Amino acid sequence: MSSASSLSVDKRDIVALEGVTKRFPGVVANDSVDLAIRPGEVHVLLGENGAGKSTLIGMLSGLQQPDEGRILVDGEPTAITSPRHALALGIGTVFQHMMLVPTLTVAENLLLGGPWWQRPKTEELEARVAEITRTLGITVKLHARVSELSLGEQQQVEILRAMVRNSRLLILDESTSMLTPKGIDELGALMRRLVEQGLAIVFITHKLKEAAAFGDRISVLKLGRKVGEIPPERFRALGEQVIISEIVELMFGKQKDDPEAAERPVRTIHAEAAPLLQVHDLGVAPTDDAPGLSSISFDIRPGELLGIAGIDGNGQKQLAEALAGQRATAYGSVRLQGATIDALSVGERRERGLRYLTDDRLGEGTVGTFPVSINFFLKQVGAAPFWRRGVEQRAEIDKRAAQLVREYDVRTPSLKTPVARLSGGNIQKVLLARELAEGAKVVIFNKPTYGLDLANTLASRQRIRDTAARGLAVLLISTDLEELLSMCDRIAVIANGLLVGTVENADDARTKIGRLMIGLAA
Amino acid sequence: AEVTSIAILTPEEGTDYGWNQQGIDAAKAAAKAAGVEIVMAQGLGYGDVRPTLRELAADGASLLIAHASGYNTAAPEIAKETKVPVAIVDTPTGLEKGLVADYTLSGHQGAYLAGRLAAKMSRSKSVGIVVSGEPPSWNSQSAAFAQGVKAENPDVKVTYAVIGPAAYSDAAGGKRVTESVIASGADIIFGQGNGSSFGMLQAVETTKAGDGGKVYFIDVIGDKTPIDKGFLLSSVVWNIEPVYAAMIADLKADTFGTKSYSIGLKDDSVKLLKTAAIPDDAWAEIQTLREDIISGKTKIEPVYDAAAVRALMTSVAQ
Amino acid sequence: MSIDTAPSAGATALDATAAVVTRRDIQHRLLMTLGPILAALIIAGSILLAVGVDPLAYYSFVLKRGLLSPLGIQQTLTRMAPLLFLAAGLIVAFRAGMWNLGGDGQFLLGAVTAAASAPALVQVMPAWLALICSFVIAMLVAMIWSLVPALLRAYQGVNEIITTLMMTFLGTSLANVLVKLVFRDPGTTVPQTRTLPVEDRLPRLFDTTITSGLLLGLVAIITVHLVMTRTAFGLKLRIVGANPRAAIHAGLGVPKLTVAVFAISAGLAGLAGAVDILGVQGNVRADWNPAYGLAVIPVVFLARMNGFAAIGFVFLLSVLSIGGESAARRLGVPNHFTLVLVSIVLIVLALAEYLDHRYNQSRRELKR
Amino acid sequence: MTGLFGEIFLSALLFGAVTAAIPLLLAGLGEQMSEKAGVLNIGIEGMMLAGAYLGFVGAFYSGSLWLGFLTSAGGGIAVALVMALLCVRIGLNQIVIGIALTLGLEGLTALLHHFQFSRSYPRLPAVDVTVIPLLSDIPVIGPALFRQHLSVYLAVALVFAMGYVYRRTQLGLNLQAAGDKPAALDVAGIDVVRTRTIAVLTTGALAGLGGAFLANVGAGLFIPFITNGAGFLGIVLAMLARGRPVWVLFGALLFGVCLSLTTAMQVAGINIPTDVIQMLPFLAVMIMLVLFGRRASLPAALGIPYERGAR
Ligand SMILES: Nc1ncnc2c1ncn2[C@@H]1O[C@H](COP(=O)(O)OP(=O)(O)OP(=O)(O)O)[C@@H](O)[C@H]1O
Ligand SMILES: Nc1ncnc2c1ncn2[C@@H]1O[C@H](COP(=O)(O)OP(=O)(O)OP(=O)(O)O)[C@@H](O)[C@H]1O
Ligand SMILES: [Mg+2]
Ligand SMILES: [Mg+2]
Repeated sequence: MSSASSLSVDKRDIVALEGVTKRFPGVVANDSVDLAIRPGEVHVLLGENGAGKSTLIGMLSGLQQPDEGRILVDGEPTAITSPRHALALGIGTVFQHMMLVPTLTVAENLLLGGPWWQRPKTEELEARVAEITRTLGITVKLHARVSELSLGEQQQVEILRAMVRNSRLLILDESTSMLTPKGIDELGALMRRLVEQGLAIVFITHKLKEAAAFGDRISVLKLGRKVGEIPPERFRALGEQVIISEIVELMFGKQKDDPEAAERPVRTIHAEAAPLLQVHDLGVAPTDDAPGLSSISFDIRPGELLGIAGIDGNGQKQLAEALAGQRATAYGSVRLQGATIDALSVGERRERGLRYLTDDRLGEGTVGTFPVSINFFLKQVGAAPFWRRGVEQRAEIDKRAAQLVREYDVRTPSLKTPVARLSGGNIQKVLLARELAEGAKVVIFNKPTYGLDLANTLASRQRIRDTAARGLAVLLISTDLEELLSMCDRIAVIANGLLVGTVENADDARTKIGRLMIGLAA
Repeated sequence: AEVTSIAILTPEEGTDYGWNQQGIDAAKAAAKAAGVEIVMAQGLGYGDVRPTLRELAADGASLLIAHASGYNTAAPEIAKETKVPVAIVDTPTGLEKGLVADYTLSGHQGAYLAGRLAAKMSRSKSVGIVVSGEPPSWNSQSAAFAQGVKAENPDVKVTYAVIGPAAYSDAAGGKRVTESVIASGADIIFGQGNGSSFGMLQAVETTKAGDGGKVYFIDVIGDKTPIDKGFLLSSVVWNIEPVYAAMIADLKADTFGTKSYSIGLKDDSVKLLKTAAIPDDAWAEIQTLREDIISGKTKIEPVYDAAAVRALMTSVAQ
Repeated sequence: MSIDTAPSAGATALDATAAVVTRRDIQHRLLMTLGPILAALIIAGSILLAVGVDPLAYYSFVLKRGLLSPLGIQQTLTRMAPLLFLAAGLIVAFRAGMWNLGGDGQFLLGAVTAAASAPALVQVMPAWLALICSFVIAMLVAMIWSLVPALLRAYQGVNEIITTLMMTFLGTSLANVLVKLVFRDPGTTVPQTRTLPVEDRLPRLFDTTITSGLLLGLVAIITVHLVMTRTAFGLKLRIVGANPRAAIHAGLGVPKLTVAVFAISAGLAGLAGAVDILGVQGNVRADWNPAYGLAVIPVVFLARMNGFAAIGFVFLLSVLSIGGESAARRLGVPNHFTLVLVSIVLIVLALAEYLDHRYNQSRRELKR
Repeated sequence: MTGLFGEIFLSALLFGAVTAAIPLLLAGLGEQMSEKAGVLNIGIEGMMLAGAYLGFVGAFYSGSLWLGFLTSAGGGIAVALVMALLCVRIGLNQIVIGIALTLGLEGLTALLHHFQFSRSYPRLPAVDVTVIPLLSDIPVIGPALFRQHLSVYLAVALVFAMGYVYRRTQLGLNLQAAGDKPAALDVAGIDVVRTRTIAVLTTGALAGLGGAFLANVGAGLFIPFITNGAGFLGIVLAMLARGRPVWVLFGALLFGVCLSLTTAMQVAGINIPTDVIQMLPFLAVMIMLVLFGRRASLPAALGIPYERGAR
């Protein structure tokens, strides 16, 4: 199944990797990887968290240098020494983490990189952008400050940037993780048009359906090694279900056909039980860079899973932060087990059992330079048995941390490794472990599986279901409709800071939600 | 007691044509005359000199001259601790037999004469005093200068300006403030201020008086003749050598610490510098005034307090 | 700015197998400290040669006078007392990510209040009690002085580098005004505060001239180190320092912690002023400003905000400043050369520490 | 107006305010450039001292102020080069190196002065002024503002030039990106280290020029420690100015005017201790901060060394 390009240089390859190895302290991120990237192909790269996908991209875009092996560009062995060099070679990358300057406008971000003495050529850019957006069918606000854009919009800007740069090879590292189903479909169509124009695309995702729907060729990484490849000929010959089950086998060994299509267990929620969380007429004032919330009301009963669907940037984060106490509210009230918690601080709400799993794991979820072990206990600093009379008990901390690392399968070189060095998915596991710790009554999950590989996504979803099954109230915010449909009892749709409707998760839920999201009545 | 070596401690290097240099030069001369060794510790700053004092004492100095008012708390303490005699400034009440002597140097008599001279020579009938700080010894000279001016001619205006606190090295400030004072009409500047006095000198050299003529500078403590470009009118020069010589003699005679030493016009330890810019008749009148002071006919009381000096200036300015 | 709190090489090993490693670690530490100093001395030595001074003679005086003679070492240890307090205060602030650059103003105000209160208090109470009261007053005044930048930072988000720098300019002037106009000793012509008699100052250690302030300084900095590295409170401050948003997310009371950090940091700076006055100086003169803060800041960074390492660097700084003055005097070099020497030592140490850190990091992680 | 506050005196005060403001302006503009690009340059005082000393040496031996400015810029750049190498290229702590450089240059320039000038204290001749026709005839303001050395006009022109660079050129974008999100600049194909190095070297040049102005125009001579904390004031000005060069100009003038006010009050015979008056500009700024202080808009990556691909 492995490609032949490792032996002979194929002239059709824009870029080829031969035996590329990259080591970091404590890990081999890429272990003699061979890869061929051709024009006219969407090459999907799959692999669990920490498999080494982003590292591979880093080497292609000049951020990292391989320790062993070589990279061929147009058949010539080339050391890609810097991002500038990569751009000159026609390699444009949309990175996993946002790479725009938040204080500059979209136009200024697109202009970055020109000769330093020049005036920015704004008119030229506008013309060019108009041309590209027309053929691609997207719109961008050129003169908006990047910090005012939603993450989805920012991702579009980054794709546009790669296009403005005349890239021959476009790399998209988990670019769909922030998009709605509609956005994902649009991106897929866009990729198709681009490869038809002769581009090569490398597309990284954790969603196997996307891989099957958009890809031409699939490579799978595992623990830094390439464990398999499905070339286009085979790809075209197979149906979606077959491809998915083949990938699953490559990644995880033998399993059932579509692991994501898990059946939602029917659960009984006692309608008469008093709600655990009651939100009444909650409002938040808008700020420079975020929309506000108006008149949000909902209840969640013990054991109930309420989902919030909506396009990213419509107030989901504001809602989560207002509930957690991180954001000031303008009016309205929040009750936990019947008692109002409006006047309580973040810490006090947590003590009463309100947990919030943030979607910004590096920005606020963790302290990047601190060891993994300490990051498990960031919200419990001072609590027994990890601290006694204010004094740190390192043995207790390490013991419990080691237990959590095993239980949640956190891949880390050691407990002492600074948490920022872990892959995104593994950081996410640290957060999950932290929020599901004892004492929780109501848990708010904000995009809990964002960036997780399939196995971890499934495991996390199961954990969330178990959480609800233990009698907790769960609020699940996600842009992934499948996720919501597979887990929630009810799903509310948020748009422009307003809850536009709530639907029971029955057979017709998908259409109802779709209508709500595009502004129609359910 | 036997005197084998003396040591002098100064806050800055002894190359400032002023306080530090006069101290160093005088100590050298006095030591040479008495045939004793001299140790110079210069540029010690205004911080803690106890380490240096202790070390010099341990190295066998027979006398430690702490040549800065900032050293007069530390030095007597080290004297008691090490039993090595010290000389301090500006502390007449601190005498202790065999251990601590004081020399309070005030050039107020000379500054008074300088004031008389300035009033005589000012064409614009306006003179300025520029200082970089307000330590007691400068205050007494500022005050006496103003009194001299007023005694000579009550109509002459005296303008007083302080560059700013701790601005000893602010040469640009010295120049800027001096230029302003000149612009307010002064054509003679009485300047005091270590490093910043070079800025004052520069201002005098590069700024014309209101009538388009030269502005003159009157310096204090040292003699800047070697670096003068023809703008130095005079200087209240201090000669500290007799003081140090007397200290050495008192040490030998075991009478050290029984009296305060001072400088004055009488033995020329304070004198007005004669330059070519001073006309002979004016100089002759100044010499007569000098005699009057020595004889006690004219009395000038030193004013050490900054607020009092400023109050005095306010009254003379009107 | 981020403070790298990654575990450093100095972790204590307890089991027997690790003892060997520890000895090698100590050797390595020694090498990594002495090596750079040697390099710095060679660079500084060439400057000396250029101005016609024998570097070897210079350095032997520095060593002899700053370290090896009984008198010299006593002076060096005495000089350390205020520096240790300042370093302790900076460790708290820097670990919590607050750039308190106003140490000098806080130091001076602490010094002035201690100098004003102690001589008055000894009149009415036992000396030891008067000293304690003066320490407390100095600490409180410095804390209050830090409230403006603290509150601005905590509740308005105003950057504390600006405000603390401004407050230090203001504090220096205010200290002068206090000395000249409020607490002035009427008995002297020199503007200074009343002098605390030598016998009422902090006792000296044994039969030496070393002030017991040294012990207080050591206690302060070690306490700070342990609090910052071993307690929940210290960890909270470090979280605020390393990622303020994470601190908010974790439910820490960031504004209150911010004010606490400033208060502790400034309080320690005030105590530094007090320990210098009550232990050594006895009074404050107008325009007195030893500007210790400026020299201590780089030292704290070099020590990576580790209290024990800071003690070592403060010791080195004291040796250089005490020995450097003596050597300069003996060889006729202006005392300014000491500044040049300190500067070169700081730069070379920073360079070496960086290389060592990188080397250590890769080596340790590869071992796992 | 006659008497104490005659026209000549008032215009001398204003002239003095401008002269005192220019070094602060240059230092502030320089610091602003570094900070924009994400480098906190605490060594600016040292760069000013190097510029003051070398600027004086250049002007004194060549007899040309302009040559002095040239050598001063060279001196500032030389010190900045050390900073760029240590703090930008290999990422050493900016505060340690900045303070070390300041201490070292205080010592070094004092040492050089001692061996070279401490007997002769050479001084430069009066600087010649460029008179701007018409404007210079306005009473009081004319002689103060429009009879200045050419370098004063150039320094003010620089304010607007810098504003242009920041807002209208690619370099301006690059600098802001280097300070706000260096990784984004890097992947856009611009070398972050090089951008920051350019910023730091420019800071060195400007600080050097500021030092030279202080020594050659402000004082007409060099003495040890002549900068007296001007570099630290420059840091404060740059931070208060929030990235806008014009605000640095306003801030510098505020300080200059306050200094002249001190003199004015004394000449008027108002008996206030100078220490109290000296506190005024700082008090004014602190009160402004208390009243209007809002979230500081300092660059997000200020003080953090950039390392490509680091996690
Ligand atoms: N700069 C770095 N320093 C140290 N370790 C690193 C660095 N970059 C990556 N790693 C490690 O290399 C491994 C591969 O990481 P990489 O980010 O490539 O994974 P990934 O496949 O992109 O995972 P994810 O799906 O979670 O994004 C991980 O173990 C990660 O911790
Ligand atoms: N194995 C561990 N388990 C739990 N926490 C740890 C562990 N290692 C480090 N930490 C945490 O990280 C912090 C930094 O560790 P580090 O060893 O650098 O401490 P330090 O401040 O340098 O103190 P010391 O040098 O005395 O050990 C510790 O204070 C602790 O909170
Ligand atoms: Mg990745
Ligand atoms: Mg450690």
